[in-house]
Amino acid sequence: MATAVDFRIRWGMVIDIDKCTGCGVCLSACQKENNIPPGQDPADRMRSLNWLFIYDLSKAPGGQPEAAFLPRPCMQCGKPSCVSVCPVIATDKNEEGGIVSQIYPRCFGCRYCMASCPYHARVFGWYDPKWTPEAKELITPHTSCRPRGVVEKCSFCHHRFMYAKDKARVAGEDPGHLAEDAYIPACVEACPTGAMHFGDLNNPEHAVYKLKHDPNAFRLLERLGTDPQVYYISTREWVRRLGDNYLDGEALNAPTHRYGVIGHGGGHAAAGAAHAAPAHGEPAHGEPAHGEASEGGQSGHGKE
Amino acid sequence: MDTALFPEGTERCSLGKFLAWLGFISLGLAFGLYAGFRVLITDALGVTALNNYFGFGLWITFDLAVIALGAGAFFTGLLKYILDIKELEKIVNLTVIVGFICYSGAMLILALDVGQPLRSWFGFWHSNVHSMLTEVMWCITCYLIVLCIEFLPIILEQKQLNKIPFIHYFAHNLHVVMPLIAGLGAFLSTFHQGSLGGMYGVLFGRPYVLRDGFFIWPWTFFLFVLSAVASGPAFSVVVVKLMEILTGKKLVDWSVKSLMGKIAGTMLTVYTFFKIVDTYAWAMDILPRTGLTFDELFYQTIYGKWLLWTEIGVCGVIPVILFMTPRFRNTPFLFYTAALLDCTGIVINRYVQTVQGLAAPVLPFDSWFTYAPNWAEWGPSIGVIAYGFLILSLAYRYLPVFPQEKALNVSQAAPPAAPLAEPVAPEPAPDAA
Amino acid sequence: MGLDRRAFLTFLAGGAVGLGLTPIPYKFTDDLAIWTQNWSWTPTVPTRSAFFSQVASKMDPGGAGIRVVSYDGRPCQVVGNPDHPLSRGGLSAIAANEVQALHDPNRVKAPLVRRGEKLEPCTWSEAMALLKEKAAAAKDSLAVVSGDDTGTASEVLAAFTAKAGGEFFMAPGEAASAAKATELMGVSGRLGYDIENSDYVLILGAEALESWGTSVRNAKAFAASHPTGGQRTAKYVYAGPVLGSTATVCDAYVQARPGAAGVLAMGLARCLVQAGATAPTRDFAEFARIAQAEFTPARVESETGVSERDLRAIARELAAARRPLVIAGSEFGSGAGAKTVAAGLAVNILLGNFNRPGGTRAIAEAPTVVPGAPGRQAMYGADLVGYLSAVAEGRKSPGLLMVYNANPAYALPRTAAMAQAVRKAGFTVALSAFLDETAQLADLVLPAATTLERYDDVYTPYGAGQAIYSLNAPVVKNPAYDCRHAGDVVLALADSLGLGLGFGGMREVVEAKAQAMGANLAALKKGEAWTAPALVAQSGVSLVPAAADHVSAAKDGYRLALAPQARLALGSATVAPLLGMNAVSAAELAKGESVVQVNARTAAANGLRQDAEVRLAGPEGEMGARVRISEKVMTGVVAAPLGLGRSAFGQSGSNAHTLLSVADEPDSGLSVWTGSRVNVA
Amino acid sequence: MANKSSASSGGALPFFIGFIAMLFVGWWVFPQALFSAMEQPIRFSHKVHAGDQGMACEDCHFLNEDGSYNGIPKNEKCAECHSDVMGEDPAEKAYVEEYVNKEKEVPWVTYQYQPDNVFFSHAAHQKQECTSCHPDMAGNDTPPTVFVNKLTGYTQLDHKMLNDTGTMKMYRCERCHALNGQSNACYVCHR
Repeated sequence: MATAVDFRIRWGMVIDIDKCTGCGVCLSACQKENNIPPGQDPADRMRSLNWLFIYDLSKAPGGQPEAAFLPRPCMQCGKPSCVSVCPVIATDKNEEGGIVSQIYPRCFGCRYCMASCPYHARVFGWYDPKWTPEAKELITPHTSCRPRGVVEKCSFCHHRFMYAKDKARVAGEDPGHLAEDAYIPACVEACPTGAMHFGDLNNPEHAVYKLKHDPNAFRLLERLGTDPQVYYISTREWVRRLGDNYLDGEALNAPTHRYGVIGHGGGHAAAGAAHAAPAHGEPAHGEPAHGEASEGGQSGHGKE
Repeated sequence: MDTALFPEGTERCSLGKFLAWLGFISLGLAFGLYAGFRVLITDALGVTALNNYFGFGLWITFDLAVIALGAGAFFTGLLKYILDIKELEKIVNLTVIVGFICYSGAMLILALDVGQPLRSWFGFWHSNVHSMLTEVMWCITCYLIVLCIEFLPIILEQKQLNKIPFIHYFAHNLHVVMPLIAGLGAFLSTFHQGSLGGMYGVLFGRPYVLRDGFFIWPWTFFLFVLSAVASGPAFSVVVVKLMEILTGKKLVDWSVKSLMGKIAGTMLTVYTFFKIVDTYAWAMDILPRTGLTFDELFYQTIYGKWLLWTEIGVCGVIPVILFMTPRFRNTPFLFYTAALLDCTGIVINRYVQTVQGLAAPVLPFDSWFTYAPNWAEWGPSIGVIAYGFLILSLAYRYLPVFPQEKALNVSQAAPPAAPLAEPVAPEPAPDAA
Repeated sequence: MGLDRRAFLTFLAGGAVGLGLTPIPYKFTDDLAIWTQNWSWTPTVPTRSAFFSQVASKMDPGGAGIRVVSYDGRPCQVVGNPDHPLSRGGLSAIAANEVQALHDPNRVKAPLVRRGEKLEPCTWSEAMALLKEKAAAAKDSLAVVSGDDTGTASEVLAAFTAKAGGEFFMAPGEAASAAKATELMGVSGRLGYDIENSDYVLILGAEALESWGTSVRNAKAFAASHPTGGQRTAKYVYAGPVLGSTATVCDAYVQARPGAAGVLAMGLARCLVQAGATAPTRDFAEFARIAQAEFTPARVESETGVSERDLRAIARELAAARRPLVIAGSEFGSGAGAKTVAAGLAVNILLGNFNRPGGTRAIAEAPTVVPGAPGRQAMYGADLVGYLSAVAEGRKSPGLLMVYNANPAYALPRTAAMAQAVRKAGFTVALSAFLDETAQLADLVLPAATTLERYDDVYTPYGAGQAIYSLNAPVVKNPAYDCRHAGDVVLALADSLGLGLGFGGMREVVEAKAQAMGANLAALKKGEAWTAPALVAQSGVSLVPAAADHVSAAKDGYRLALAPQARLALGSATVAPLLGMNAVSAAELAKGESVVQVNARTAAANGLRQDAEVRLAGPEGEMGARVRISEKVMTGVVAAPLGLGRSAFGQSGSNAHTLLSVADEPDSGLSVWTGSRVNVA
Repeated sequence: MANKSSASSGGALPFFIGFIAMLFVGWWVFPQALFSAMEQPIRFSHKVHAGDQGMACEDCHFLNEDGSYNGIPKNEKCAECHSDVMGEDPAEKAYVEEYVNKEKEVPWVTYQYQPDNVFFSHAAHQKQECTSCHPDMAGNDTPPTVFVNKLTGYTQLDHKMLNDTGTMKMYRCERCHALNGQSNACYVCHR
């Protein structure tokens, strides 16, 4: 089925979870950039049209409380589970750069791709978008507006990739070799805490190339074999451990501590490790699933 | 009043009574149409209980279930025309009609389920050959056409129509080529039943439904085919029984039913065996590979283990025993119980594959969410069931569906040699059609 | 031959065959297919020719510099401005909304005058005439409120008030607290924090990376000191009741009760003094004595929940750091009184970082340009909450109450009383761009221009580390609606009353300001920020006020400490989130109800269950909410989001301000509402 | 059937009539109904500008620094010369009075309308001849009528059913890309 294509350029993101305050500016920037109409109930992630979602992680109870925010764009998987299932080739991964495309006029809304994506990166137009006269005044040129009934997802603001290539062409440069900051998605650009980094994962001159080799770098659900182009970094083991499902006793690469509880040396990472492993047993702590989706919202909990 | 239209030598209830019955049915149809209008025109899919987590819900479950249950059509056809099991001609008409209802009904539901129905033909025009869904779309559509062709002679043999020479010969010729058609149908069905299973088996992002690593991938392909042929015949028998209760007539003799039961039982035996193997392999190989444990894939009562045990045990092993033990099989109560359990099991299977598969969190920091369909989804489902009753009622009243009906319902004076009727005492009084 | 049935059928047959030879079936099918792919009712996007204009966000409390992108002449996007010292390319959730403000459905589209229960549209001339009449009648029985901490518009309003002999109030906030604190301690200039150059930042209460001060710039400083995948160059430590936005990313987190920042700072001061720290101030000895006697670790632990061990550890790390910096404030940006900031400043002085790199600074005030305008400390002199309470209770009765860029009826404690005051005042005028809770109660609503529609300026928002001045020119050719800048309205009013302030409009005012400051006007108009490193030398600083009279709003009989959570994504005291709150989380809003968080222990102790619907009751008011159990919250504390339940904006959730109770801070005369307590049942 | 119709003389005629009638409807009425003809708001003469005034195409139709294409110039550009009426051409007068003086942009009708989901990069096609996609305007004095498809909004220069003038359909883009060894990936042209 899905076969990984080798691209010379692989646009990728490295998100430093330890620097995300969950302020939500990335969401606002994304919404304007991609003409996402204001949703129904913004807290209802089950129906929201946001392309980016910020998960709210807490370490399993016990010990020094710890938390983290995990922004989740589309993973632009190297081996996407969504592409092979689309019956009409409305989504594909065939452009240099490795961004998984989503073509709205082609999509007929079967939602098979949503069922296939373990990251819940894809959202669906459940309602007719509310384009009031006021809202229309604020439509930006970058992304075509979608009707109801089609699947949407983060595109790494790939139109900015097009813009960057055009700019290079006009300047007489090679659009195939863009400078590191020539192409940056809206969310990365807006992030005030510098938690998000973007560039070509194949290009040693780009920061993300080094960052993805950081000992604390990991990807979500790697063992499913989706080969995401989004990396995360956290110095805290309990966070890294939440990046994938682990059986009892399965180990992680050793963490390097940056964090420390006041004066007591060690650091809450150490405490974290103690509490995070073993990461198994019952499903998520103190987070009963909810009758209505709307209650789901940002939730999630370290397992213990 | 419309007596002239009745099949040769049969009695039907009064037109008034029949119209009353149709009126009752149309209530269901109206509900379905209203919900359909809300979904297609005014409110979009937001009116349903579906959401970004549960992109598939009652409707997909319903489609998969009826398509599996409708498998009686192709499988019976296969056995009758290809393997030439004469007995089955006494029920094959019904299986065709049931199949037609199931598939056309599924199509209607799908038209609501997709976000942009007017673009659904892209599936044929811009097919993605890698997608299991593409195969499903092609096969189901083609097979529906086949079913229409199989349905056609039954209609053409209607007493009055059949008087027209052209139609008479045409119908006859259709019968001649029917084995070919049946073969084609069998081929198409096998494939899309399999592809439907494949749709889930290939989802490597969803450990709950993922089925890889076996010599062919995904092996849900075979499980779905088997479960379909195991439940299809059983369902046909259930439908016959239901019609017999409603009409107060004997429509198919016991030996045929019993034979169908035997066929279903055999298939169910094979299926249940593989399903158990499958579950074991899933829990012991696939889950550990994805870092999950068996326990983590179940949640509280709504997605609890009891579903699995019911599916495999109560609705798998038990009907197998009931079907395969002649003494039980020839006890009508146990026989029908087995048939019902068989069908229920398949419905549960399609439900958990669809809904629980999506409910199970894959991201470690995500949590379980639950889904309950709302009126907007029940409406069309009920509407399609009503539509099924409508077709069956009309077919029963005006078409020669049951070749045995005349023989089975002669005055009890001269009991036939072989025990045609079920070895049970009085049938309930006629009530509806 | 007549058209018999067969003939007709053959006619149709012919037509059918002919149809097959026409383009109709093929072309029509093709076009239908295209039609279904480009629904005509889906809006189309503008062309890509982008035009950038640079302004400083007036809605963002931190005055972040932004670039407004216009397409086809329509401003419809905001991006960061890498050259602006207060944003460095970053955005805040509010700054990102500046363009949305232009076309927000809640904007006041024309002047509104109250006729009976309803507000009805009228013309500007009618409105101005009415305003003049009321102002003339009110004479000195005039009260003016401004919520603009950074703009010269406040200077204009203050000058007018002074000339008319009325009372002027700045809306409460960290800037007000700081102004009062510096006044008490005899510090001249406004307080700034050189976060960029600090190597150890201790944050007490204040959500420094989310909603406190120059939040975007603070975040950028944090980002610079915490290179991803590299070694951090500064340690950030947060002490507060909730593991919130700031605490989550800080290098260390210490649980401390709500509103305890001041006492905690004094506890640290005591440790530092014991460790030999001194300060070159006349009353150091007295300060040391009070600290020694009153802020014992025992008291600190009982009032803040911070153990002596942690307290001493922090003090050690502070003393050991090369350029330590302490930031103390309210967890939600208001109500801390003067003592919290003062105590924080005292610790900084003990650390010897005052007016040093990486430390706290005294930044020169901008020269006043409007004749008769009071100085900054005078502007911040009076306490709004106290005054409005008096109005509500009938002890005071202004003939005319003017409110600009503030929303007392929503964003202040004793909310019900504040709303009551707005109603009771002889005649209330709201100078507001949006029909907010206060405007809805006003007798006259004058549509104010939004950032992109007016001349305005931003001078050194509270928290900035240096003097920074930005000047905004209108970005849009014509305002979206018939609105005017409040400053222009007041200037016109002053003229009409013969109290001329000597300026024809805000444009002249801000240009005069720029000149007075010696800034390059041309550069300013391009949107470049003017900065000055100069610091104000101090003499006669006194520490004692920082030690004396720490009060809390806590009232007896209420079990849980309330920790309101301020996130810019949910708006500020003056701005409602305009993009449909797309960044609200399920930890704040669920099923249309506010979510309050408690940890498992608190929940058990108070019999609260996950998702249970509860009522929070404070001395001043109640609100309903859903319970969320989270270990992010300190034991004995309930965290509630601010910014929800803006009835005027039709938002769901409840307004947590209603839960806040008030205490008086003796020597500052400010009202304090941090540390409020509630019961949850 | 065949032998029947030939048997009755009346058979062939109605068939023929129906046949002809439908051909007429299909080839004459249908195109009229499907398209609405639109004229440019101002009679802009490329002949005058490019020919008589010797202006180069690039003077007005150029690529911006940011890589975007400026397309049809705005008043800002035109007013460089036409700040007020220069000649005695009524069209120019109308333009200056209606648009320049009123600071209103001219609502030109595009001959090459493309739907929003298409991202066409002129920068990437610099080496191509403009006329391989656009009608050759250089010589024309009166801008041609635009025919807008009422159903799709697509534009073209004539009533033709197979449109090779205005809005370009995807197969044409793809064909050219294929012939020139360019990628046909979705995100090369869609957004």
